[in-house]
Amino acid sequence: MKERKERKESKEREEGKATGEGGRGAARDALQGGRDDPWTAAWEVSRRKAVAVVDCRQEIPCDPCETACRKGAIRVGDDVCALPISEPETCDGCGRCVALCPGMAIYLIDRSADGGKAAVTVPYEMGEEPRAGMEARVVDGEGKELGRGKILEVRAMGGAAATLLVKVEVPETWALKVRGVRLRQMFIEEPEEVEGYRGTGDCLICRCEEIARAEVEKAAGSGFRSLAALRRASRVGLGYCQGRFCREPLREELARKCGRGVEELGIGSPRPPLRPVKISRLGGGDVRDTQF
Amino acid sequence: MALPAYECPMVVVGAGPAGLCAALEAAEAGIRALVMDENERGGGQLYKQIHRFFGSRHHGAGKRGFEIAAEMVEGCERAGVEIRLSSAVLGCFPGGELLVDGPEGVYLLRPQATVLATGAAERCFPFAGWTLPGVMGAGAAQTLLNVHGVLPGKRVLMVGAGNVGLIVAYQLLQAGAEVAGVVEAERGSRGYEVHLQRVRREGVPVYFRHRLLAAEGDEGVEAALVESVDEGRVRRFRVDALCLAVGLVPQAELAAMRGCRIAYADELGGFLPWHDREMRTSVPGVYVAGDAAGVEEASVAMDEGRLAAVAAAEDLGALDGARAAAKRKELLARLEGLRGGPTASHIRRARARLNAG
Amino acid sequence: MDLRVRRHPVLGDMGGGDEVTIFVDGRPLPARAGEPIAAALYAAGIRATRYSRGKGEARGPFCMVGRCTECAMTVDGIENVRTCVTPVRDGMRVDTPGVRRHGPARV
Amino acid sequence: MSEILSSEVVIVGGGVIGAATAYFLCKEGAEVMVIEADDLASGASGACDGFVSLQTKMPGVHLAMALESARLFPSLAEDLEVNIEYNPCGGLMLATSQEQMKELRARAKALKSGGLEVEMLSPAELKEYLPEVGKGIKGGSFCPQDAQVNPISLTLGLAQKAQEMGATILRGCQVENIVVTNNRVREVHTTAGNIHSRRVVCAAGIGSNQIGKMIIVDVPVLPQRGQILVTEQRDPILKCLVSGAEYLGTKANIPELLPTDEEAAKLGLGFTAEQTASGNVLLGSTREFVGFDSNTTPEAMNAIARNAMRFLPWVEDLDVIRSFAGLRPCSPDGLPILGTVKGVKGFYLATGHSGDGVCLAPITGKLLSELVLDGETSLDIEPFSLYRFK
Repeated sequence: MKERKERKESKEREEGKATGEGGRGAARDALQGGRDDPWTAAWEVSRRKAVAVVDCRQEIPCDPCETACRKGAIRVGDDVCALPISEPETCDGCGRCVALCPGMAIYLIDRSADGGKAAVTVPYEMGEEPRAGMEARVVDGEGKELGRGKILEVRAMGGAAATLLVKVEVPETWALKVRGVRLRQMFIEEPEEVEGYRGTGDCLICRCEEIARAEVEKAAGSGFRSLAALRRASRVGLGYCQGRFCREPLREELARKCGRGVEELGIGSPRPPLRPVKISRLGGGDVRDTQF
Repeated sequence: MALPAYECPMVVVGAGPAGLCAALEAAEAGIRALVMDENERGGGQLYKQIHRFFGSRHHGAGKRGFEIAAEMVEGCERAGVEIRLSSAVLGCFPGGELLVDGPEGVYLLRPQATVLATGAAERCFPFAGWTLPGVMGAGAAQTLLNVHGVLPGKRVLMVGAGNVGLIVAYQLLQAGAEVAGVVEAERGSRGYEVHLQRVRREGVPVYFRHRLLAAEGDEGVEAALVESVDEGRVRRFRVDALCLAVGLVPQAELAAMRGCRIAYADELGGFLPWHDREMRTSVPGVYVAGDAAGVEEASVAMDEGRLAAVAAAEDLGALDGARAAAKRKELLARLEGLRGGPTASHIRRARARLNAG
Repeated sequence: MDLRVRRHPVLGDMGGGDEVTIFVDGRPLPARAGEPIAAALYAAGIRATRYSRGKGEARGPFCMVGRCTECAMTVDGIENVRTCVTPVRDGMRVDTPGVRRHGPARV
Repeated sequence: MSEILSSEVVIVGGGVIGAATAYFLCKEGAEVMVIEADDLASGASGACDGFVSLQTKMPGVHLAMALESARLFPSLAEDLEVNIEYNPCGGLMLATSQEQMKELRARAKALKSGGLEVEMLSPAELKEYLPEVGKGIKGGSFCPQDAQVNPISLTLGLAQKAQEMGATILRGCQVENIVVTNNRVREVHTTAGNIHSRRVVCAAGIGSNQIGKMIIVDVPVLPQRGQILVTEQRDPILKCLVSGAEYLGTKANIPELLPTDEEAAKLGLGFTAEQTASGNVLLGSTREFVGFDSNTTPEAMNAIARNAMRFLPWVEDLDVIRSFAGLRPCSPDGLPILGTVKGVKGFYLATGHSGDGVCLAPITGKLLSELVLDGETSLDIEPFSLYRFK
């Protein structure tokens, strides 16, 4: 059955159809404007040599792939948000872009070996150490396990705190789907169902003074109109942290209660000191003589 | 004896990307800035970031956060910028003085120009059990993990699938923790797709349209109750840590104390010191940059820091109008580029509103 | 419980060195030199740093940057020391302030 | 068209004086409306310490009034639903020189003859009240009748009780004009509408001058800034109120008790310390005339902290978590301005308490209620008349 699925995907590929989420179709969709589909080209070139596949689909401000490539095979251009364009023919498969892409969204594919196998190189930054010869779980972009693959090679690239490049051998049909290798299987326990949950709906809002939301609501309901007034009425935000953690939720609560916008309530009048300071320090006048 | 007070041309509050870039740019204009930071190390939030950064070559993109921080600190040293660490600015007064608590004692600074690059603070939201040990900000978890080498828990639930939540979830995995899931009330992530993909690749389930109801436990978190918004189904996740990544709030207190006009922009984190495109606040001689001027990316903070320094240098007479204009043009173009993509449309909207008044 | 990270794929060797000893409520606890008290405690699974003044609930580090004050403990006799921004010193005495009265009820 | 409202009595100001006046008027069955421009206790009443201090009062009518007021506190603590944290803890005033001791001794004598219990203590005898005092402390006076209260709770408690008895409280409502015809108050124009009323009490604190102008009366009240430091919460460490003789010196302008240090003199610095029910220690304070600027200043924060260590060296370990400043409504002689005004019937002044507002609120409220409803008071308030200044 697995084989049949792979055959089907292989057929789709030949027909130029999308190969699933994160596949060529998605890239083509993102790359509008009559530019060449780099995936198609990469796919072809990968028959001869290792080549980078740039799976960058969101126009975010980012260009390290361009500077990473010493061959000039990846271009972002003046618009830092533009999607990168790669030239598979120019790519020498060095893997620097794979290591330096902040999104970890570049891979090398190499189909030059025969026998229906492809070597895919993915970036890796997890704790379990990959070594050549090991078996790893191979996953797609959604984290779905495609199966197992043999690690062919592990190398480090990208500065002092390097990223590992893990080359894994997979069936050729997975070549464009593999997005990562996993060495650890997390024990993700299924969360248990809780029947008939009825919370009180109440909780502390001011951690320091231990004042519950209900108390704040009560004070707000009795007409206090500002954060300062609410503080006076309930001591909310007057504790050790000076409201640094309850200010925002309180303002939202009060705004809701008074039917006003948060912005109308204002930021208040913060007073020094912004951090606790010992009397001995605040009152000290002896400062070591320093040059300013 | 009264508080010692020192005159100086320029003080930058905050040694994060915005503050350090402001100091570097000021140094280029010949102004020796004094950078104050309450932390033991310079670099601000970059210091605890271990992932490679987005942005362009001008922002150190492709390098890891802590590497960029180290480079900027080194750059400051080379440029003769003094960074005063473990120095908290306790107040900023209408007269312009800054009250500092540092290793030298408590003293006053009287700068001609002040750049407020105080960054942002983690937003939090109250829920039943949020005071339990083991519930913490995602940023707090990140500090614990990447700076101190301690896991916040063995099994963690992340609340919020924005960039911070996704990045920290990934970093939890890197350090060896299990992430039981990422819970997000919205239909999709506000963060970058690549971050989402990375977390998913490691097998972490991301629960969209789910919200956190409560944390349970006695001496610390033992479980979290999560509800699916659409079905009303409640489930219990057994975890020993709960990280909150529900947004950041600009730290605008110093600006407010100083008397700067405060504006509001939901898209930028809430209240922030009003500023013009050149990063001048409503108070002459006071400038703002980075997350304190509205929460955005580190790369934006860097260019904003430089812009603020250009404005300060120009106002101090250290940079003539033509040179200032040229520098500004380049920086504004760069910022426009950083804010160009579809993920920044809300930022552009808020900025346009802010600039309009 | 041991929550220390010893080797990290990016940060490398994070050092397991427990070079100093602090005394938490009288009991010795190894700690890494220079790390904040709260980190040393957390690493050993000690998450409750104090019991709240009113309800006597357990509280622990929440912001790790010295802002929330939830990690404030009594250090060498001085009350309300923010342990997330105070480094350990050999022989330091750290005491948990407050009295435990109850934890929040299980929902 | 704005709404037409009416009330038997309108009180301008939702501070402790306005709230107390409303409370006592309501107790007598009057119909009361309180108009507050901001919110309850948003002025001086919300930015002060909780001293109910008797030994700082001037012997004579001032002390007599304070003694009457002090007697009312226990019953208020009983009657109000809000916990006003009333604590009859006594108060200690410390001297830093023999000259100050001499002056305190002379004052103690005068206060005693006015009916106040005051006892002089040697440095050794101070130990009973304080674990440790500064090396320069030469002794002090202790008044067991001094007490402490939470001024905000007091204000809110009085207002709430008044409300329960029928008072209306308009928050965020500003007085725009007071209409006087035929020498009588007729109407109060406010941002919430016009209010028909034949009796208006001005309890507007530092806003009293502004209100007075509306009826062409000069009310000589100036804002005087008092800065206070708030420390972290601690288990009880202060058994009673503590102040320094210089506090009294700057308050009552007693030359012998003024601070000698130039900077302290400039700030009007006088030491006060109290620990509130929540455990915070409040350290004060300054007396500065800087207009309506209610910011705290680094100079004062530093001076207060330094001064506090002079008196109680052990406060050095306390963390300051906040500072605040209140603007006290100050009259030229530091005594309240109470009573009617010439030529305008139905207008009453209850202002200018000059830092004694909390202490004198109950008696002020009671006397004003008597004045408004009966036209006469159980205590002679002539010495507090507006016209004493001319």
